[in-house]
Amino acid sequence: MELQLTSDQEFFVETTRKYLEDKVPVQSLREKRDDPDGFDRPYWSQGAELGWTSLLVSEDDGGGSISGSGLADLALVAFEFGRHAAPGPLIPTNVVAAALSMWGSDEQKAKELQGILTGEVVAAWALDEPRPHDRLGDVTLAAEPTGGGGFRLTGVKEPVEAGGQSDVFLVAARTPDGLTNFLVAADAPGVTVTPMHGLDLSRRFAQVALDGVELAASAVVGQVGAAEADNERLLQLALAIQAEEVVGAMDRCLEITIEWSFNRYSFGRPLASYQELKHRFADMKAWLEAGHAIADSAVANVAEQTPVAAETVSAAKSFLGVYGPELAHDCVQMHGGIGVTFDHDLHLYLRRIVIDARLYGSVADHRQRITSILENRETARV
Amino acid sequence: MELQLTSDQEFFVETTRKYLEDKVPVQSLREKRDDPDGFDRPYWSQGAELGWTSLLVSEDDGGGSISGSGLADLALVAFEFGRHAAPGPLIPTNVVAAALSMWGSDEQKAKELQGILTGEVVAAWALDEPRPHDRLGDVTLAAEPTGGGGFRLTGVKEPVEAGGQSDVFLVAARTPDGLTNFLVAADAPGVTVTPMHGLDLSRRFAQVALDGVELAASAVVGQVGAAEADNERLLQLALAIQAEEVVGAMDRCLEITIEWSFNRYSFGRPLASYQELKHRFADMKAWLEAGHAIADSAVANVAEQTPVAAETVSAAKSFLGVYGPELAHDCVQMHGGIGVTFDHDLHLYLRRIVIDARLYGSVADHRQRITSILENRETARV
Amino acid sequence: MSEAAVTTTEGDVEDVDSFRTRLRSWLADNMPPAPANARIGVRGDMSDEEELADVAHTRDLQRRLFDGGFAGIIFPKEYGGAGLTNEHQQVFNEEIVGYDYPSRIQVPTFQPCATVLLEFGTHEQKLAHIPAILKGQEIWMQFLSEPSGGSDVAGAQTTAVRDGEEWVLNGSKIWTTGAWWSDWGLCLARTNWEVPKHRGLSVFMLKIHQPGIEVHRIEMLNGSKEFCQEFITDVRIPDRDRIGAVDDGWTVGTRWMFFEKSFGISYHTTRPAGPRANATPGTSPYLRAAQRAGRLDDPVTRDLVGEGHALGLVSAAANARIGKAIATGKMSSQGAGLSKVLGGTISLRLANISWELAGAAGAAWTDDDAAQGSQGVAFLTRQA
Amino acid sequence: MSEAAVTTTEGDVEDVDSFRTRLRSWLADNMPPAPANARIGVRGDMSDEEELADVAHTRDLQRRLFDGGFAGIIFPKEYGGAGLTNEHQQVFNEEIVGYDYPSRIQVPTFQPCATVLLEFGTHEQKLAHIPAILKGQEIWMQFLSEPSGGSDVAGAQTTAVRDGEEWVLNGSKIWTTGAWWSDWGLCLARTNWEVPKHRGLSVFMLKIHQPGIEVHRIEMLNGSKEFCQEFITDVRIPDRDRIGAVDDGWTVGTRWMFFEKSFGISYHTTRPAGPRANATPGTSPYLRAAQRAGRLDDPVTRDLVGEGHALGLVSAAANARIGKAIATGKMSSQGAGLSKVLGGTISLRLANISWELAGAAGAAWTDDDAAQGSQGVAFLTRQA
Repeated sequence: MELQLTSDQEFFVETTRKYLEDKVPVQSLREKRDDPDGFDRPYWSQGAELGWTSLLVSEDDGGGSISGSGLADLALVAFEFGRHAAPGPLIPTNVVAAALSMWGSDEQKAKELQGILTGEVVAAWALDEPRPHDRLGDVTLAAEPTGGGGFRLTGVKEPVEAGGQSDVFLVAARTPDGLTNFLVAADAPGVTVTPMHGLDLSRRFAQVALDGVELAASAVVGQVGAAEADNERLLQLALAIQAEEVVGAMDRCLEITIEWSFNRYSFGRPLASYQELKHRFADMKAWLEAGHAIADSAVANVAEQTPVAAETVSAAKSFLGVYGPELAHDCVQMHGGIGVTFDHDLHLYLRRIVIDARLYGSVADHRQRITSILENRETARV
Repeated sequence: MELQLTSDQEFFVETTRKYLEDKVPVQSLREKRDDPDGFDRPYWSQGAELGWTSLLVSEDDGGGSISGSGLADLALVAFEFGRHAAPGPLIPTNVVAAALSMWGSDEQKAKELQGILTGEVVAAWALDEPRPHDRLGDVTLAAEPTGGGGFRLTGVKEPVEAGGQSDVFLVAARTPDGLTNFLVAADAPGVTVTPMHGLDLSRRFAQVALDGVELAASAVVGQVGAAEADNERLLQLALAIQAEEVVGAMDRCLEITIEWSFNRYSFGRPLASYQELKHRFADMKAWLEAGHAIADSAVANVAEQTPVAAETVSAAKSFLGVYGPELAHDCVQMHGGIGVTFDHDLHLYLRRIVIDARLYGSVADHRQRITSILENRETARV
Repeated sequence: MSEAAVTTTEGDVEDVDSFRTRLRSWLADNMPPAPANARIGVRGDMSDEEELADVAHTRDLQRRLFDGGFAGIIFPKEYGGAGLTNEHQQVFNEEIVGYDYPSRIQVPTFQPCATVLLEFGTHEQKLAHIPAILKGQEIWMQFLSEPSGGSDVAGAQTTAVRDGEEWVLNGSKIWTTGAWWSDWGLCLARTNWEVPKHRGLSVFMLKIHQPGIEVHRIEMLNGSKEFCQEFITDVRIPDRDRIGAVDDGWTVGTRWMFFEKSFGISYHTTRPAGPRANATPGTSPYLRAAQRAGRLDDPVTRDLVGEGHALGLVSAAANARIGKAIATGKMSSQGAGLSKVLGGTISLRLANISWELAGAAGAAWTDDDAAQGSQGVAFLTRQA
Repeated sequence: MSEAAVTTTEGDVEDVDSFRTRLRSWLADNMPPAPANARIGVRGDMSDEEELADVAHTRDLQRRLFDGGFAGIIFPKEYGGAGLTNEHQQVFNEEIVGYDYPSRIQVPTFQPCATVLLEFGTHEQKLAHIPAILKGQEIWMQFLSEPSGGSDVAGAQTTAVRDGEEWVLNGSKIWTTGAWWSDWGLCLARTNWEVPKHRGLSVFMLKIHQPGIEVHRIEMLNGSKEFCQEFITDVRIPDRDRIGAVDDGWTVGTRWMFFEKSFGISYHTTRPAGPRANATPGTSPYLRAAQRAGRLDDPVTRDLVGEGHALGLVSAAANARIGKAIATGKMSSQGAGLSKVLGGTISLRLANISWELAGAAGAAWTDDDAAQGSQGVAFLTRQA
């Protein structure tokens, strides 16, 4: 349930909802389980036309918002993505779009950002690295200066969402002057993209290996050495969008389950007593509303860049990382055996919720991040 | 419920049970809330006559078992102590008795150990230290050699159970040659005993500060530098006894609550539906049986000194540290408001369970200890 | 006019922005700052003298608000309120942050007692009590639970027998917080034994300190004597102190219990607004607890601190959302139950976290570690 | 004779100590060692060919035990069992540790199917099937759940209609593990629609692979096709394959479901004894998972590893205790339910721990991280 949408937002959401129902009904997701890409380009570029990739882009750069807060608008799309377990690189492409709009060069804006806006370019965010560097924010990929402002990049990024389906990557790397973001073309010499296995039926992940990839100075996004702060901003955007997606998937899980349980109940074949159903659904509704509340709060705080934005996204992440899977599992469990069959819809949402709980940091990572935020604040005061 | 007691054990338990019911009925515990000692000496020495302090002492030293396993017999006493939230230094005195019987000098056996066996001497185990050294096994109290085999002890121990009621302390201290145990008289010059506050109504804790306490070589218990291994053995004994006590308290909590709930139910004033009661009691019974099972397993493994003794006591500790308080809290909650009044009996058991969860290491300490045990075993194999 | 104001009642209602400006300056001139170490939920630690002084202070704060025209923001003007909207109360909640305010009078005096009175009282009853409540002169309690009743309040066995224009009350009520320092009770009593239990109840207003009512303070396991039991013997009250129709007390009671559940989302009460509106984020009690225990270097501890802080943010956001959803009609009034379910789950977990963070000193402690000790005691009453 | 043996049946029962000696030497000579990486509960990973080979291997292992006189330790001699006591089975459970054994035949073939047969079958029925089961020739499955039924097995809608000396069965059963490689099914069917549902049921023995029974393999969300649904159309079976009286199937069914719950504590099945009896303690899958994830330096991870190992020890100890309590009459047969409740709670927590330990690779993984990936997949079916 969305509170207080403007009529423009209502229309926007309704358009996206109908489009998703039409193009990617749940049955189609099951059919695409072995599809190497999980989505096709026309689906994505039509989505871009609906506005999916322009909401975090400034008006000057050809983007814009529906309601005044592009992130709030994007949150509505993400919620629907969750409710439909929809395919498509919603988070990574929007993160890259936001980065280019905020810090990109004119050339980057004219080329890659315009492509993202039309949907012709798919972009991925290559931030995370494989173990033992799989902790939130641990970046070791090396960018060695090659003179003339150029760099040579060597290292591995994984998991990269839509890595195998992207034209360009936003890659975080360590230069002698600090963390820096680079735009790397998927077909640049030295780039190897290897598909990974994953829990989601419709989203794909890849390992992106960079072996001495030569980049010109023009590949830098923002200032050299500025990516520590920039990526904090991007992480907050990603987490806010992800939180809304998870809440959307939880919403749909619970909706399916309530309908099914009470149907069974009225047909005299209940799996649980009425009292027990009521209690369990009350718990689940409470988790869902709390999840929606903290996700919306994350969106609002990140949009307004308030002092509590960082801790609020991490609160959302750590809450949804526990109660999202719990709610989805409870829904499955209330269905009895049928809930764990491949032909049932529930697991599509369960997968989405479970995988989202593991991207951009674990529950433990974010809880400890909150503590660091509190500690730094305390120190700053003294 | 105890499985497979011998008839001698049955008689032994029954005697202890009657004695506790007679001498320390629950009402008396409430009355002793402000008593500085929590128990009186005649109560303890009569208990010693019943065998409470002799079960971990060898026959040669004047002790002995009922069934062949003194620890198994003591476990039965501990269970009854839990069921009665009984006062008295059961764990510390038995730990010291075991230490003296295993490693004590003839002089120590003739004096302190004999006193413990008759109940005339109360002994406390001064192992733990105040923060920041309050991690399991963290000992910093210094023992400085003074020549002729003597030592000068300086440092603080807390919490020391029955520290304010004891005649003698078994103190773990660091000598240049490693961790060593000492027997220190409560009235030795330089010893300051300060009562602490605590959750339990009938047990007392104290801080024991040693300020340059001069000890002769005869005060050493066991070998100088051998206390690391010795204290592991003592810790296992303490944890096994404690686990049985917690299970006894859980047993009584649940017994009270089942009786009360079904009474209310039959009188038409239920706090919950019959179905809900059944479910909740099934959960609690399962926790109780599991707790009793792992406590008994801890007792058996520690008694036989099996290779899994260390991990089994820690498993008991970490399981009971979570499910003990959960069960007791659930029992309180099922009583409604009456369960949290001072005049009700339940909180006596709740207190015992909660405080036991915090003595001799936390749940987290013991979980991590298990991991270290597994890791060391793995390393030993390679 | 802002979009929010569209949903307010028609008439010459003050614009919320100008209300905010006026309030902000009034607060700065008239209200004391929030005490440095606000005692939250540990009133059991106070001596009786401190408790009574705090009650007097509460009455004084409430009186200041009344004199400034800021008591009962959404209460009707004719009963002494400000006659404004939920939006104004929201602004009040935001602006009061950092100031002292009469926290203990919010529940149950305003919610549910005054709200029940507003919905079911006669004009005369409201005139007699609402202004007095808003001035801090009357503190109310709920005479609802009974010793034998458990959660089944409809099974009330306290009786009210009619005698002309009076009712004679007999029985016992229990779990009234602070009845010993309060003034009036909202009392559910049985007026008819001949009908099914829900149909034989009536609601009365009852002066607490009067002959025939003996207030007994119950000692809780943590030493608090805040809860009371009242023994009511042949207490006579006039029929004009009955609320709602005779034997129709369950109609009143249902709403009463709904209001009770809604305290976290009600605009009849003042709740300083959560972190979102709070421009300077506060420190965390969990961080402080970890510092006290000297465990900030331990990742397991850091995990707990973060979890505690996160749950606080979630709880605040959820209550704000549910409150708004009910206020705008997006959610039925049943939504209040969700707030309670969630609050229960979260407060349980937070109690465990606090206890974990207290470490061994949460079981036995020296004078220096009294803060940890109080966490241990608090854990004992986790369910209360 | 040891004290334990006092509780065995009278007669010339072999002393447990001599049984142990004899067994130990026989095992060393005849049974293969336990496979290095025992596949526990991940049969979904096998190809069909591997699965069928494993079934054949199971039959072979069972046949070896039979030929050695160690199949069905507590089964009566007249039906091919060893005719010994629970104590002997306990010894068997202890001695089998370290050897391969026919694990997949224990449940549901021995428990509950063979146990139901032992309790309710006629002499002829037992003669026809128990020896075949003990020889590994018959693997049995439960035809219990139905697509519409949920947990209400008494609502069975599969019908058996009498036709002379035969019954004609129609309907559908679901959630039979591995019906595609099994031989016989114990089938609950409705024989009377005129009476309350519990009183119109009967139990039959049903050959699985015969005309009229179509076995459909259900794909689970983790890709496993282990569970089946059977469509039963006009299948005729002789009346001599009915177990228990006509319409008295609920009497059989109640025990059947009790046996099903009791698998963890039954002496009709072989379960290699837990860590207590296991002289060389094994390594922990949680430790290995933490090592794989490179997180053994992280206290939060170490906490999870310890919790996982502890819960394993608790679970083994609890099942041993409950089993013993029931066997000695200290606990009623209802105690089996406790074992199930506890197992549910613990296995849920263990699934979460495994998933936590898998880290990000539990969501998306390279070939190198397949072990973490399989933890992710396992987490999806946590409830299954």
